[in-house]
Amino acid sequence: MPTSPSALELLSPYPPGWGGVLLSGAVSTILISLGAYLLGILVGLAGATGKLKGSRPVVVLLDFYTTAVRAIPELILIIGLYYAGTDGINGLLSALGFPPIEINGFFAAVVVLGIVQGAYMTEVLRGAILAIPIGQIEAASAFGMRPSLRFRRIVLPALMPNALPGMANLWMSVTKDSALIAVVGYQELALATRLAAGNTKHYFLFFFAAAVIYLMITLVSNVVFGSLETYFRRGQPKAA
Amino acid sequence: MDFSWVSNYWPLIVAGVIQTVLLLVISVVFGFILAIGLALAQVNGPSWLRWCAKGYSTWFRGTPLLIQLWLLYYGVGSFLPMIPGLRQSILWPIVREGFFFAAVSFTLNYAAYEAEVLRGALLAVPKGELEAGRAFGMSRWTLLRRIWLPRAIRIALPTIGGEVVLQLKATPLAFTVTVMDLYAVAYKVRQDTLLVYEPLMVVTVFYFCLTLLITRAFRFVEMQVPMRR
Amino acid sequence: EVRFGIMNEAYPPFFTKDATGKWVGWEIELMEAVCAEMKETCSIVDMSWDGLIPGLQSKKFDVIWSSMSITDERMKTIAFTDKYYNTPSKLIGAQDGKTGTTVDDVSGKTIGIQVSTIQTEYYKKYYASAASEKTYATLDEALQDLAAGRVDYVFGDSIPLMTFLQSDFGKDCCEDKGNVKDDPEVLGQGIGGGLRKEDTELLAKLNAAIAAVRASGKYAEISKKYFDFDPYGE
Amino acid sequence: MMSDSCALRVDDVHKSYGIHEVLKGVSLAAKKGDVISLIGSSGSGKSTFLRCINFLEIPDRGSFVINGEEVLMKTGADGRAHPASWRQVERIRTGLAMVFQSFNLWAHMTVLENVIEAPVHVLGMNRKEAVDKAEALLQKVGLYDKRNVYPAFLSGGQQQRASIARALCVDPSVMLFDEPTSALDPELVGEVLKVIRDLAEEGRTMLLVTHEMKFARDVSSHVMFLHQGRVEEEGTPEQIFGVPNSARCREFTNSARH
Amino acid sequence: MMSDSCALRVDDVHKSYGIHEVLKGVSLAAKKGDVISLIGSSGSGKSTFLRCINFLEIPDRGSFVINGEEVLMKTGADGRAHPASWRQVERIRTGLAMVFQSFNLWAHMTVLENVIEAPVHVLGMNRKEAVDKAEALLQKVGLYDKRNVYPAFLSGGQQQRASIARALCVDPSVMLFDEPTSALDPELVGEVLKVIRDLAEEGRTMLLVTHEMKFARDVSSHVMFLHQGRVEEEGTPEQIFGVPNSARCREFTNSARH
Ligand SMILES: Nc1ncnc2c1ncn2[C@@H]1O[C@H](COP(=O)(O)OP(=O)(O)OP(=O)(O)O)[C@@H](O)[C@H]1O
Ligand SMILES: Nc1ncnc2c1ncn2[C@@H]1O[C@H](COP(=O)(O)OP(=O)(O)OP(=O)(O)O)[C@@H](O)[C@H]1O
Ligand SMILES: [Mg+2]
Ligand SMILES: [Mg+2]
Repeated sequence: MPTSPSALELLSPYPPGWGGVLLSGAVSTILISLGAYLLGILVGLAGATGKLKGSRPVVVLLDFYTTAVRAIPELILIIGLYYAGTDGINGLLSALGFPPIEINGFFAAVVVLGIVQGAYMTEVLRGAILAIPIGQIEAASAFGMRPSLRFRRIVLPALMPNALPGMANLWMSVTKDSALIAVVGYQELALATRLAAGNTKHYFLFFFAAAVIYLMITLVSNVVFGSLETYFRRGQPKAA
Repeated sequence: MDFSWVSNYWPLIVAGVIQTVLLLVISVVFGFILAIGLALAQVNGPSWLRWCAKGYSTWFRGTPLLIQLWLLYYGVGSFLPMIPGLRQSILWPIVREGFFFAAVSFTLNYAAYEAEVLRGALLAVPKGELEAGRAFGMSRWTLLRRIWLPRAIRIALPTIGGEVVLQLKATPLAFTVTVMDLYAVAYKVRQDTLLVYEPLMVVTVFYFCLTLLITRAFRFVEMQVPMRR
Repeated sequence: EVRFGIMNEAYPPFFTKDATGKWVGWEIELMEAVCAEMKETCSIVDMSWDGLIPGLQSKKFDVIWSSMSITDERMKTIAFTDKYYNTPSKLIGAQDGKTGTTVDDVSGKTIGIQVSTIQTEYYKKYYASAASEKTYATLDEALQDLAAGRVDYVFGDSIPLMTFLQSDFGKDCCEDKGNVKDDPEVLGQGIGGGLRKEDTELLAKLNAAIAAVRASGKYAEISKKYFDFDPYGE
Repeated sequence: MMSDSCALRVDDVHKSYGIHEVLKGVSLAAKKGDVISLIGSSGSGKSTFLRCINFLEIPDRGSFVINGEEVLMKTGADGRAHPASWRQVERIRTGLAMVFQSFNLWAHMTVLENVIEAPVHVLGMNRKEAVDKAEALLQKVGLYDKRNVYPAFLSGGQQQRASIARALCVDPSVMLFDEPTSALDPELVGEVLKVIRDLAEEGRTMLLVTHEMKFARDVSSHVMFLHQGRVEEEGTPEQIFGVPNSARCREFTNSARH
Repeated sequence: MMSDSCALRVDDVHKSYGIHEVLKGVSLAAKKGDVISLIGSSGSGKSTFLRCINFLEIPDRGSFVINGEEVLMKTGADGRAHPASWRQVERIRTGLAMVFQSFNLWAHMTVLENVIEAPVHVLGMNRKEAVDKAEALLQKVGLYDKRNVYPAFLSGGQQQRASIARALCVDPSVMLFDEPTSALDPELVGEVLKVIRDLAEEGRTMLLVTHEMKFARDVSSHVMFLHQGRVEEEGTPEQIFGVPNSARCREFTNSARH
């Protein structure tokens, strides 16, 4: 047995230290999370609007979407899209005489996590819109605002304070959920940590290091969400 | 598609469903109670309490649940036998098990997320309605119980529903501390047979039913107070 | 070209990725030797365990080369090459000076086992009547629980268990209780490469190459770097 | 189709909430420069009627001509009418302005921002110009020094004045006032009276719900008394407050005098 | 310390928001059965004064005797006064009731639930009894048929009436009314007038903010005119509305008559 390397050596950013691996894993985590989160917001906005304003079939469809997508384990969605989905698309393409395409793991992860995020986001935003005093929206309509303008100028600023806590929660969980995409061979922070720990058997050190990195991400997110909330709560009197 | 394995594994599946539901119910119920305290501390507490609650929420939302579970199970868990008398007490068979640690750590984690949602909702209750309560001489507790919380929870219902479903999806982590929940059973089947989709599909059916139950329940509560839209 | 699917976790000394992102280990070297024998270019595709079977089936790679045990149950789903290693199974436990792996030795004790390994079957056949079982997702978790005193024994493959016993962590808490009595019926099939059932041609080529590597002494040469015994088993 | 002088013509408006029929066929016609007051007891459907005119409530039945333009209606599958084109409704609304009974100021904007919102973002007015105009209006309603305050920090009367300024700033040709003086002191009521008279002289049409009979009498060219979802009586202020025909109306207007 | 007949005595109340001093030393004394009207222009601090009396706003300075009980105050580190014991404040509040300018009905309860809430959950009244009492009150304000409706579906005047019923149901000995008739039609104003008179006869004390001078004159035993945070003039209704001393007060009351 060689003498055990020190913690500092193990965490050095240069091989054989594992610091670089962890950091690049963290970058992947952030990128995938960001992509999925933004996609989730878009899907969520559409979903919430549809649920509140849509016709009966639209509402039923969206209900099914939010129930089903949240119920199905992400793993099955991601495997389904990446493997079965690619097979299907390529089957179709070859039938039409096109060359097969390769779905990028990153892309697949972002799309799947984004769709899942969208289902949760739909409910968060629906609740936030319902919490807006109806009169404020009516006033906007009464002045002849088109729905898009009304949304941008009145509904969005008014829903944000109500939605931000839930949205912050979703961001926190997507940064952890992105660990799932190891299944398509993408090495994000959680996998990088397991690899480093399994390789060196210094479980505690690396899990601790990962916790610190996740915490850093969270602290930065806290600042961002905190200042967003302060900004959007302008004009509200202090709670009791 | 090959479902012949179901005949061999169904007792395990049933046991798994029970474990999953138990974990969910325990963590949601106790987590919610804890969350109320945490949210109030942040909205209304003295500044030291506010910072404690903020720190709690940062730690429990900021680190992966898996790591929290490990710290509890291997960290705190290895100190438990040193508590005098605990080993002999009737609690020991419960406290020793992975299930106990999973339930505790899920509860703590769920509380952090839920507290954040509740904090926002408490702030969203129109100030005038709280003032009305105070003006009638309601004590803090009565105001909270009768006006503030019921109003806040109604505002947050859709988001809370989402958090409960998220909590359902977090239960598989219990397997890392040897709790054979529904997902772990599926994992075992996959390992045994190398069938990928079939066991996951069975899990999905159960998760779907549970999710449907959760969303329906929340929808029902939401419908109790009609809204002008 | 033959693409090998490897699980993207660390399983030293068989396979692991080092900090530069390079795959290393006994199984990797064996794979290279087999490739050389087949005169094929080889590449590695890494996947999480959950992705291995779907990856194989959707042709993201051709062979699972990831210390996968051969069982009859699994053979219903995929095809296996001949075994390329088979190490004995053993019990380890807390340091109490008592050794032995008979039913009497484990009577009334709790044994930690990784989920659906061949040891599970062995346990069922020999120990289930006297001992109780705890199932773990990974061997590492079982080992940590052994150190924490939550289980009395861990039952698993001898190589990772020996690695554990030699580590700082394992040295202090635990000791070897001995290899279990062999039973080829449940333990004997060993580790093989997994293939799609229809790839019979590749299967034949791989089997020939494995045999050739073993015959040529290359197998022993690689093994010497990692082990002080022959991992091929009986 | 409509004579130019007819700014507003509403026919046979019906509106129910569930089984509760609030409006049972209310009609109204107003020329440019008319000030029509709607009076009636609480819950008689005054606000609902006003809200039907700019389609905040969708009437079950009725026809609407606003600013000489007929609102196209179609009948839905459920037998109820809907505007055929929301685009048209939105366009028509830009020529209407409303002062809400509960003010409905936008909570995330200061008073000034509230007032310039519609001119800038709906009418596309230049921002600087809008600010000048808004400040002049706020001056007029005595709220200039509160222009940078958020609505939550205003007194009731101040909120109501902000809401009036907001409505005036879009230069609407038809104005819908829902109890615009309910929270104002007598001096300010006098001010608002003056403002409304000026607007009428400029040829704007006003529809006014009010509970202050003196105010209604002073300001309006025409008064309508709503009772249980119907127009029980209408006419000039002199007639309604002097010699109403209907017993119910007489009772109502008398009680103000008691 | 206080004679029993002194239901309410407030001395030298000061209140600032930031640098904006809203109340600059307002005092008031009321005997049992007094009806005191507060009049004054919008933004003069009437609501703030009312809210200081039940400590919804914490006054910067001032002393309060309510129902013969002195509210203990202590001065905080920032030089501002605070009630020494919130317990005491809560107890005193149970003898007060308030009708808010913006009603503030609890949105998650029906009208009936709103009305019985405080009797049942603060005063510990038997639920059945509270329902009976509430129904009688709702009958009186003409809201009986809306008792199971949520506030969002009520008209402005209906909300105001619900809010009045809610305040009456706790049998308060001192009532604070913030413009309780602003959304009511003249007939209902007459009803409220009657209710207030009855209450006064029962020996309850009432503090009433209003913009309706006729109402103030008819109902009150004493009128206070607030101007820029000070009591500019006070006296009997006859004096204030007949021969006020201060020019400002004359101007104000005159404008109501014009
Ligand atoms: N929470 C607050 N923060 C800052 N300023 C406030 C706040 N509440 C009220 N004010 C200001 O204090 C002044 C008095 O307000 P108040 O509500 O007491 O007026 P009021 O006499 O009731 O007027 P009205 O008749 O319009 O209701 C106003 O200028 C108002 O803008
Ligand atoms: N969204 C709604 N759903 C159901 N009923 C409603 C709704 N809005 C109003 N109503 C009912 O319709 C009737 C008329 O309401 P409306 O607001 O038009 O009265 P109003 O004449 O303006 O009264 P007020 O003078 O009190 O403001 C009332 O009985 C009210 O309860
Ligand atoms: Mg109305
Ligand atoms: Mg006021």
